[in-house]
Amino acid sequence: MSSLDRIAVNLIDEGHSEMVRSILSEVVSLLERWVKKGEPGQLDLKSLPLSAADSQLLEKALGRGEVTVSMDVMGNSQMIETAFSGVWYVIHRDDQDQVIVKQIEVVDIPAIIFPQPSEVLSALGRLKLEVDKIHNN
Amino acid sequence: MEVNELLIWARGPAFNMALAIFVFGMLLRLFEIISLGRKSDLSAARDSGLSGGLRTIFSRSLPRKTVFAREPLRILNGYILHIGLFVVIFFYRPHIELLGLDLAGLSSSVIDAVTVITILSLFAALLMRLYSPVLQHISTVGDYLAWLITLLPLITGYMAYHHLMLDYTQMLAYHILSVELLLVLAPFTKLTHMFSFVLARWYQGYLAGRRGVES
Amino acid sequence: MSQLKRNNSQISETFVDHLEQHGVSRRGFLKFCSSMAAALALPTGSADVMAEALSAAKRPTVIWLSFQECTGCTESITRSHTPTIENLIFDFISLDYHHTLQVAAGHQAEEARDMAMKDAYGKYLLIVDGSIPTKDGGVYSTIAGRTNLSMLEEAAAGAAAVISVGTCAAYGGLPMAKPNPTGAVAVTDIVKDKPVMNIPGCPPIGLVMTSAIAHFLTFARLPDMDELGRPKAFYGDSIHDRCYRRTFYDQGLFAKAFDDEGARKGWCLYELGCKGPTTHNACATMKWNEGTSFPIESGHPCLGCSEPNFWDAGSFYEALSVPQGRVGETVLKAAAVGVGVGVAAAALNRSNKSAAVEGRETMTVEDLKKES
Amino acid sequence: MSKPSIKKGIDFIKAQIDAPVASFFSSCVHCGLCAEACLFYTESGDPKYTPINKVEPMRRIWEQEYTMLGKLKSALGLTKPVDEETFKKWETMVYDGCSLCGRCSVVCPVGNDISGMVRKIREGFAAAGYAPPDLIGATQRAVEIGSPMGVKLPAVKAQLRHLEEDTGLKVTLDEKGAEYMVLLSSMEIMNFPEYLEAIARIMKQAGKTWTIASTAFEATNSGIQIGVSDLAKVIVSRIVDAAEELGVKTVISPECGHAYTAVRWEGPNLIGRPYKFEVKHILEVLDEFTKAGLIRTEGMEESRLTYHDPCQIARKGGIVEEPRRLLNQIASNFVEMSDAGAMNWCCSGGGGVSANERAEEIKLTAFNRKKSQLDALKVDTLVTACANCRLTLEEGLEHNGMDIPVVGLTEMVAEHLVEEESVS
Repeated sequence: MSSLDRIAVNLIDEGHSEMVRSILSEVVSLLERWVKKGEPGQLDLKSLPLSAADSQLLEKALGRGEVTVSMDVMGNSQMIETAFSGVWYVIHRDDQDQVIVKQIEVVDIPAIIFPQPSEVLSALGRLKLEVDKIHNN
Repeated sequence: MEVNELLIWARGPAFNMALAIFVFGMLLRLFEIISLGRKSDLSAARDSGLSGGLRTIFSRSLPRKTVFAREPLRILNGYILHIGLFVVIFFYRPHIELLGLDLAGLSSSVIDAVTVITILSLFAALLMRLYSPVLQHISTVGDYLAWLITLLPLITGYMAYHHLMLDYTQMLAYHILSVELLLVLAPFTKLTHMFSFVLARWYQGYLAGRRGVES
Repeated sequence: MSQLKRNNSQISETFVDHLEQHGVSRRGFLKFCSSMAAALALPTGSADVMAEALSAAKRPTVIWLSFQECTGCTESITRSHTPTIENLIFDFISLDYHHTLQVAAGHQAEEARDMAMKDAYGKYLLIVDGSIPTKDGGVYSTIAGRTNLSMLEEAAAGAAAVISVGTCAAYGGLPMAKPNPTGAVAVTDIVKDKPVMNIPGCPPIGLVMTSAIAHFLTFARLPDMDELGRPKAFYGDSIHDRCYRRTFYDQGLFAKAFDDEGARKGWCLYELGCKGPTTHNACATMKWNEGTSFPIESGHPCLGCSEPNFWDAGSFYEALSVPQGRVGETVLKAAAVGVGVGVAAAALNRSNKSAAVEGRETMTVEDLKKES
Repeated sequence: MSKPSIKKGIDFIKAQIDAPVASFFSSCVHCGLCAEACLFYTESGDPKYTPINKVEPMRRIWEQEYTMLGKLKSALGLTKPVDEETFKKWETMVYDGCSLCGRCSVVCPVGNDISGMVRKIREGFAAAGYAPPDLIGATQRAVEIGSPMGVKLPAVKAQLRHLEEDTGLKVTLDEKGAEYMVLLSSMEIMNFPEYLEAIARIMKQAGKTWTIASTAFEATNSGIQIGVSDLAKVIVSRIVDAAEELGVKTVISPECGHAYTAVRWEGPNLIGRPYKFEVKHILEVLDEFTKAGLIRTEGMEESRLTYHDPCQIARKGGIVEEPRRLLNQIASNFVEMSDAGAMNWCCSGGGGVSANERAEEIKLTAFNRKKSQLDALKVDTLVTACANCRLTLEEGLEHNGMDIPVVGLTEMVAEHLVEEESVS
């Protein structure tokens, strides 16, 4: 793309796998807490100095589950279930497609997915209006 | 003084001041020594004083078997201490930069380990000084002062690197200041031996060389 | 920043109303709260607390004063071309005075400031960028004939909290660099009786300010700060500790020139003068230019721009361990003095010794006996 | 001419301090290793015998007189003065507790010549009036009579007469133009006359001309031991004058350690000019004769024997290989002591200790080092090349009930000498 690409970047993965190990054991304890006490947990990945190799390693370790929720709200968001039920990757991007939040959430379903009662209520109103419109036509 | 100011002061004016005192002091000591003169030896030389002097400057770095057998720990500890200091001073990259040398340097983990070993060796030296009857008898306040000012840069350097107790910037400032304390006091404590040992070994080696005896 | 001059009636609007007006959904709002909570490193669940508090938050009055500065801080904070989620808060706040951004000018602008201060006395947030000249009565920087100093004193008196944006406001910055011709000082040198938060950096990261305002609106106080008045969440770690090149430092692998093998391999920039070890900021994790990179990632050593006195800390391109000042000259001078005093001491020693040698009487056998 | 005084003592020490001494004190790190080399410490366990501690008064004077820092410290009252108390306290460390063996000087990691400094500090102690009475007496006899043991010329003449009667070998006194001038030590004249006979036989065999000077037959130099250079000079001058008067080529220093140091190394410096003749130790001469084929030996000592290196001859004199070459020619069961050669342990009586009655106890304590060395070796005979060592060893062995004869190497060589009828 540009001359910058010619600069060789070596990804060093030894040494930092230590970091991945400690993240994983943190996830274990969060999941334990969720199972025993029902308290949801979060782990912010963005503030950790993870190298690209570390991220890959972590993703590999957690794997992919069955559910992926994609959301378009002021930029794209993705809630990806890992191979371990109750453990989610939550990635929020802004409208520039920059990652603003990248975290692991330990919960049945990330709260942001649920609609608000007030929104459901207003949806009901809007839907009725819509149906009326059709009927009237 | 705010820590960054302290660091700037330590890296700048304080360092220059300390270095100036070090250079001044060491030169003064050198002049004080040399000025006392030495009568030329009129006896017929059996061998060369020059080569004897030069040889002894190096040969004295090795211990005599007979004394080593009596005090192996003290002597080994001396080696560990001196080699340790040498390695951490001259083979740590930031120090190499400071000294403007062209050395490869060692990895931080190696320096880290050597630092710990050197600190332990200093404590071993302290214990020996405190508990050996001979060392008790001949030790002075100056010995403990020299011990302390040698220890401080090692401890502060180690703590700065590992972010122990204080913020890195602050600890780095203290580390540099502790080195400056060492520089300031070195010419006025037994630490002058860092240079004067060459003279001492030379003088004795010269004498021994002329007589054709081992030294 | 769309509306710089609002009338007072709009001040009662809540954040949720504001979002609705702008077509932002509840999920969008939660997403914003998550990002703020993550940025501030708040504990789990804080996003919900924030969402609740912000929903009901009233539009705050914000007064922005610019003193001896370069406008780089404003540039940094308003850098986005299109509104982003981070900018939600800027859109919401009532920025009643910012003389770079406001439409109003001259007396009209000053009146707006006076009015805002009066209306929200004790409640408004005061943001300052730039240092304050104090020499010669502060004449080196004035706005509408008033010195920065008096303007700050007046504005600070009615502020709920003050945020010093940029290294100049936080620590004096480049105007304070030796010999500091204008007698520039930091905000905290003037404002002593209000909570002041420093967001240093030249320029600072925009998100830090956004999150700080969000925090202020949520908890009615500024975030946790370190002893230099910086929010811990962003300035708690040094660049060095969070640097992806740290591993090279530990291995002793350093670039020694900007174009050498080490530089190409992305080795540590310590020896090229990187001040990362003594610099506290979030550059290494938050990055710059829409998250593209940060200086070290682009191959340039950290200058330490968010630290006090970085401007007087010697060469940007000399390693932290390299002493500053004319060391060679110092050594030469000290050596000259050492030689001078040494020669004097030597002369003294020689005369002292020759006195002892010459004054020495020849010993005879009789002299050996004490009772002679 | 003035009475001894503390001030005089300090001034004398001041005059002794030179650049080497200053460099030694500047370099000392108080590591204490010198103690481990000193038999007075190792055998007594008393840390006051740590060699560097023995010269502490000199260090104080150096610091206070010759360093800016010391002067500053003195002004602030931070230095310890050197006073009567100091001299009193250190006298026994400087004389009784040091044989000037020089082991400390060889082991010091920074290269300090500590025994050299003890030699120097004695100048001040003697001048201050703090020298052992026995050494004062010996020095007085050496200067006034010509020998520390009071041996006079008639005694030498008597020995020469005995020699002639016993062996028919005639020694001419004061023979001008002789190649060698032989020196003797008092002890050899009084206690070990075998030495003289051995020399006579060897010289005859080697075909060398030699003589004894009637004005300078005594090799020992009490001035060196007590530490009075002026008197040491008087004593050594006799030898120099006689040797140059007789025009000999070589002066042979006898089997005596400190005599060799006095004549060979200190002498020219005491008189302030190089000699016009050479000085050799008898072992060097014997080694030369053997190498040159001038003398030959026959037969082998079969008893198990070892060689005690006299400090002044080996460690401080550089004569280490010569005695071994000689011994290996005449002994089939020669074994080395531990630390033999340049690191050998002192007999405990050097440096004036054996002449100092007061030091008897510490000397016998220090002798334990030699005792344990010998115990480990189990030899039948002990060979050495210093009359003072020999006497000290004999006394020490007797004290410890050990029955090992001590023999001079020169005599032993003479015993095995192949004596061919001279052609003349």
